Amino acid sequence: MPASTSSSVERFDDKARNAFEHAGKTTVYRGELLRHPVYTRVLHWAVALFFFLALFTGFGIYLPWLFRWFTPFFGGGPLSRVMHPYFGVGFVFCFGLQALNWLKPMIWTAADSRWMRNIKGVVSGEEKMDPPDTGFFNAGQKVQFWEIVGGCVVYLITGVVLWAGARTFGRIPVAVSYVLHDISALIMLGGIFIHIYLSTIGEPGTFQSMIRGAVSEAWAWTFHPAWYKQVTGRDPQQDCEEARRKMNSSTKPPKQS
Amino acid sequence: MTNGWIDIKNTDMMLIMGGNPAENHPCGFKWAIEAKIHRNAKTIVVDPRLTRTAANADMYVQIRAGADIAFLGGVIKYAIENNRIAKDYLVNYTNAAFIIKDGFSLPEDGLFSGFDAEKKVYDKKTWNYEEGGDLAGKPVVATPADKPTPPLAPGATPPAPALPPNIAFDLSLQHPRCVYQLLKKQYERYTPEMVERITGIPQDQFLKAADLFTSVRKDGDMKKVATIIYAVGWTQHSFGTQIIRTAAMLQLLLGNVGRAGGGVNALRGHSNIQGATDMAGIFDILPGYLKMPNPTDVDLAAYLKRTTPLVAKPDPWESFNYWSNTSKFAVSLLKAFYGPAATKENDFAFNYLPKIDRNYSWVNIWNDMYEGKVKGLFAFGMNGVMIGPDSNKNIDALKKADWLVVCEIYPDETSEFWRAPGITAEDQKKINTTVYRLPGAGFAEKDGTFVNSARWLQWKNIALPPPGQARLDQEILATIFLKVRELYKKEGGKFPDPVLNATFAYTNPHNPLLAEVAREINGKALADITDPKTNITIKAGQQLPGFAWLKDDGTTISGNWLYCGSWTEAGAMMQRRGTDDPSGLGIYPNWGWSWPANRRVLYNRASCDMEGKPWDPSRRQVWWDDAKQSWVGVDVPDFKVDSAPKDHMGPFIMNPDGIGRLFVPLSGMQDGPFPEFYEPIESPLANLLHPKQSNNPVVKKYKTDMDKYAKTGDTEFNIICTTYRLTEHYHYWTKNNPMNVELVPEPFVEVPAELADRMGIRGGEKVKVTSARAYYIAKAMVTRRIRPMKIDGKETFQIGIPIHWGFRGIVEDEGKTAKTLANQLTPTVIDPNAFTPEFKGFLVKIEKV
Amino acid sequence: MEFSRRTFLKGTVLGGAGFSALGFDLTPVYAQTQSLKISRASETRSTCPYCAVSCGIIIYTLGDKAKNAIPQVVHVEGDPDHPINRGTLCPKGSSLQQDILNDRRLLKPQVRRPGATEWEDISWDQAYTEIAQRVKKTRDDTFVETDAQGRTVNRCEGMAFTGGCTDTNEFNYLAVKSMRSLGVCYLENQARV
Amino acid sequence: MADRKALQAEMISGHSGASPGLGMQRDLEVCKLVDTTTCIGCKACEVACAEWNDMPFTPTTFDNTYQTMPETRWNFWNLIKFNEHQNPDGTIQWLMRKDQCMHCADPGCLAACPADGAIVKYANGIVDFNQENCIGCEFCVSGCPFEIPRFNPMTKKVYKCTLCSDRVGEGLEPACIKACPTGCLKFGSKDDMKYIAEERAKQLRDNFGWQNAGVYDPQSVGGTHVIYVLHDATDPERYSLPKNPTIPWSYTVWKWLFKPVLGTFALFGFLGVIAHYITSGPRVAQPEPPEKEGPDAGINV
Repeated sequence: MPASTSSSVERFDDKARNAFEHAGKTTVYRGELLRHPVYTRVLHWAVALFFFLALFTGFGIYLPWLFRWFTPFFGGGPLSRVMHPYFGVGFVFCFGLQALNWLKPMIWTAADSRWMRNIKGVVSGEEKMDPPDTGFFNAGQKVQFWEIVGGCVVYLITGVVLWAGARTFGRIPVAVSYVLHDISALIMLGGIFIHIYLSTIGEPGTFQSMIRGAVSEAWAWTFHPAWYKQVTGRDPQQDCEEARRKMNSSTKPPKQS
Repeated sequence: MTNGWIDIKNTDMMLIMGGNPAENHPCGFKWAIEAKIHRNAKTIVVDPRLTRTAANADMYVQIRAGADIAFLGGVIKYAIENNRIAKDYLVNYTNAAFIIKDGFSLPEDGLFSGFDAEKKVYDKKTWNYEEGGDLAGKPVVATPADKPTPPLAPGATPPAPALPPNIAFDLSLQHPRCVYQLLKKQYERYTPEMVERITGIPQDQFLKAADLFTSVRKDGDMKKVATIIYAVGWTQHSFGTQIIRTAAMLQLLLGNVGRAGGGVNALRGHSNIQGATDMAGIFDILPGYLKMPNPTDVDLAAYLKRTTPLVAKPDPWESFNYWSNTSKFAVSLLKAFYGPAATKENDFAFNYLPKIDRNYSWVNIWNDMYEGKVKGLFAFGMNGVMIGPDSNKNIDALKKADWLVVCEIYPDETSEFWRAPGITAEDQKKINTTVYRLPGAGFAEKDGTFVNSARWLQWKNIALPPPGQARLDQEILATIFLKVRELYKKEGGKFPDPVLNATFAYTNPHNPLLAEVAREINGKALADITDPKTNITIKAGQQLPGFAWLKDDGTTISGNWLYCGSWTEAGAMMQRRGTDDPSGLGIYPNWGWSWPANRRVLYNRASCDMEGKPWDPSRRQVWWDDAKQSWVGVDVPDFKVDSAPKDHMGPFIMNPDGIGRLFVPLSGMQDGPFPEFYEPIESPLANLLHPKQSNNPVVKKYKTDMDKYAKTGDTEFNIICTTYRLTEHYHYWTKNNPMNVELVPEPFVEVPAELADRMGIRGGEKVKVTSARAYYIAKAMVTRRIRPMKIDGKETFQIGIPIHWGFRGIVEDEGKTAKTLANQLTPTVIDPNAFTPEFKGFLVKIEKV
Repeated sequence: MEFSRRTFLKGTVLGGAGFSALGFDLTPVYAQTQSLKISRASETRSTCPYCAVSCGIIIYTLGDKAKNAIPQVVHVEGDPDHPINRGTLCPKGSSLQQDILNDRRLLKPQVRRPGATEWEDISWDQAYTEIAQRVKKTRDDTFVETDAQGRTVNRCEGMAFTGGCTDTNEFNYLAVKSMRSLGVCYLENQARV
Repeated sequence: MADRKALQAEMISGHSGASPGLGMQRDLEVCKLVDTTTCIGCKACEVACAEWNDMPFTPTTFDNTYQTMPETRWNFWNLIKFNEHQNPDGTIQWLMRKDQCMHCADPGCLAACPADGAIVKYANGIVDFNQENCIGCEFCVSGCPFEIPRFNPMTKKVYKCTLCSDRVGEGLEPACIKACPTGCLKFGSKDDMKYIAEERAKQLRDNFGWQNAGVYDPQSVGGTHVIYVLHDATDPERYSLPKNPTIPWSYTVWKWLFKPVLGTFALFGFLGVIAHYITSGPRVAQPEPPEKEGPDAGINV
């Protein structure tokens, strides 16, 4: 993108990406594609860390009788309660950076709508490959992303109300915030199960994208064909067929390391 | 208090004025609440401020500070005009029917008869009863002037005029010179219009209050009872005693004295100032209210002759005249003081006592110290700098003293006067006073007796020892005295006899057990004494059961005749803890011990009618039992028990005339036999009754360069200021106590909202209050609880200052206050009867800091 | 209105034991009512030193008043037997514990010498001796045996005594006896003001 | 402590079942009666409370009022509120009301509290905080219609009046009740206090001209175990009391219904993905290796 049209956000992200790229590195072997640079990965895991800290301290507040056993890890109930908003702020802040980082690829497209209409095939596994117009992120990922964005807004507003308390904002705002905060947390909790599943055992090969930052070309043309096409300039379908041919011609699966 | 704390629950009507019991006596005030709840009793509060007592009242009336006599005089007038008086009571139990000497005149120009303008004293010889019998219906004739007195030997003082033994009277109360008619005339001038102009109370409010209070005696019905409750809001005026007298007269008019739920009730403000008064911790008396000898008392006989009143009464009546026993009380006291050194031959060491003929009272200590006459001062738990009046004068007086011994439990302003705010280190080097500050013991570390406002003696126990090197106060005092005695033994000196002979025959004289002292105060027999009537004998060495046993021949000792009966052979009466109250009147005869003779309501004979039957049978205290030919009852009769009603003995047995005095004859009062309204020394206007005699004529101003007073109607100092205590604090003591400091942390000035608006003062802003003497800085409490008043049609403001902050205390030491003292503002001027300073109702100006 | 709370409270029997599952344990709930802080304290009956209502108070001190223990005050409460206050106390009386146990208390004799700007410590003996000497000197210097008219007056006018409001009767009696014997006329008390 | 069992837990926050031992004692609720018409604002109750509970001293500042501080603190549970009320005729009515925990029959704090065992309502009506179990979330603060629970930033827990459960458990009256000089505070069974309060209100109406005198025992929170006699019960706001104290529905409905239900839904997310893995299996990168060809079949990492 020409510099003249780049936004300050993009400039900031670029600077951050460069800085992180200097600090860390991403090795991409042959047959692999760079999926997530260092900056993205660091943000992701920061978000994840804060998310789980906030989640576990939040459990101790949500249902102490069930989750009281979490609180000793944080120095007891009151300390959990004290730290929870700080974790929450950390989560929102880091996710905020990630959101800026991902703002563009997360923009909803007509392809995403088609993907959503076809979701049954994807979930059931009937469709072995995602539709060819599936880009860097598929629609499911985008839904989750925007859910978290929305959740963060809810967290932030209700969290501040709860943090300052009824003495500042009055009883009713706290009573409402309390419910909204919980609902938001529950939705996110549900989403996180799917996220973890799909990024680990649900779609093998995904996890390393957030560890090493690279994915196999096969993974890429399978799940994000449009992105594959964009970064390699090759047709994912053709490459897949090519690979299948190669595989069938040999008894061994294609080398991908 | 003529009655007691619990007795307030028996009342039907309360007039609370010159006091703020809800704040200053909360636990006593519960009995006022009990009366409200259980008797539907009504409360009228008359006060310059809407206090927490007023907040609970059925009627609150805002009065100008110091205008109390005008209000009460107006109520007297209202009661008389509306027949809200107790006729039988008045005729038989007061001197309403007594005839006053011709020549006595009422103060229509502000002066009673006999005023000596030069000396500012009254010659009181016309303030006396007429001699003669029943003058009812007889033509009024002028009695001849006083018989010529025989010429006196040069230098001899003329004999004081005495009450006539046979007082003239008119039971129809028609004689123009009978007390009742004079009283009526005296208060004729106190019309509702005049009351409004002087006090600032609108007429309709005044009439409503007067009507409500006197409603207990509607149509002369005697069943209901009203009480009057006051405190130092009345005492601390240059006419304080006369305010209280006005209240007493009102109560006599309404027949409320001596009755359960009635009386005139002084709420004393400290745990043992009643005891200190009984025990003569004040200059003008000896223990048990015996008079202090004066130089004319050349020997004991002369003293006794002067101080023992003779019976004076209408012929057909009787008078007990209990003070006729003065000699027994005085001799027993001298024997207690000086033991074997007090013998019949040496007049029981009468000359050991100093003879006084002038005023040595509180403000004179400071005035005379300021003038260099008083060189040394002992202050045992007494913070004179804070108490004032005119604290700056007291500080400057101490600078001139040689030595000061302070026994205290906290660092106080008096012991640190030499580093009061404004005194620099350079100044301090010029102050040559040596100050000893001795750590004394707190109340919980000492035993001994307190006497409460209801005259109950109660013993307290030791809970723990004093901290650090602190010592018991009695040990400190006794050791100093015995050290002085040693010096006199060793070195001799001026008149050492009393110092050498004062008895300190305690097991450990340097640290006397207070129980031993208490036994000495009660008194014991030194020889076997027998009561001829009952044939009961008290053996030598035994404790006396009561003051009736005291003798004037040196065979008994008693440190205070009033307390005789408090520690008998049966044990320490003041330690009793009997919780039974069979009558339900709150008498508790077996709890502690009440002087005199364990009586709980004084003058209780007056609770009965002429036949000896209680005015209200549902609240009977004592009554005449015809079968036993004796007064009996649930309380100890304050009367000669075998005096049958037909004998017509007066119920007020301590007066030689036996009656309640509407008119105080002779030297009873210095400033008039009837109370007259005078303006405070500092007043925004001249007296509307007699502008030429605005102030109390016998009050003298002090004359040192420190003594400055605002002019009457001063244009600069035109705001009336009054001082008071808060319920959260106790004088200058709890400023050392974190919890009380938390409740009310800082000094403040209560300012009417209208005045604050005018001055641009907002709540919480610092203001400077200035009197003719000094200034005081504190935050403003802007309130609508003090309203502007119309005094003689002119808008007048009052402000109030709580007295609790000084320059040593928790917040003071943290530098959170201006370290000014409320009593730096107050004037040095005293009531001529009780010598109490005029802390209330002086003039100030107020400005924003 | 009187009802026996104690009886009803005593009548309570706790049925069922606390159970513990998933961190759910009732034990702390029952343990929370703290033990009564005066349950092992000694009681001393006294009288409030503030106003003249003379409320009966109970001073609770730790320990059983055994010889070797110095008692500490833990609580002060109204004496319910006292007919006037019946156990009640005002805000000053309620804070008496802090008056007894107060770190602002004076703990040692001190003297401020002429011209000094600070206190200095002094022993009790020294203080007594110096005070006695000053008393004697002042008395001898200012004593008036007879007045202008030759009448015996035996007054010591150079010295004054002021007594406080919480001085007991017995102390006041000793003060009157000793001061009047010294000839003191300026003998005053809080009772005056 | 021998008598501690006397304080029978009736409801326990975070726990919906019946409390052990409930129903085994004679039903006798305690109650504190505050008669504002005989309160003299002396603050003895404030001091007695602080002294008994060994509250540390905290500095205050003058605020143009006799009121000790603007509102109760974590270490000051009992506060007299002073109100200068101007009557229509211009006169001032100086009102004093003791403010403290009302010990509601239906306590909003307990409803809001998520922590098990942190707030206990005893069968005798006392609502007590057990700081041992408190997590300091301050939901009780918003649950309370009387603005009572106060957070202590040092211990990170919330405190309030206990109605002296330690004293009551030993058969003593609460410290404030004992101290009250005028007897405007009374303590006894709820029935007795209600009776005394109604009688007093009647007396005020009949004999002292307070036409609207009445008793404040708000039924919107099931009644309280602190009740007031007011000169004018139609206008409790004059005494800074809420006219109609309520507990937000969200606490009751959310806490006891939706919280567990929705929590279960979240759990379904977990179960769902497991079920998906078991039933549908993972989606793998294409091309997949031929099926059943060698030991590494299906593994494509």
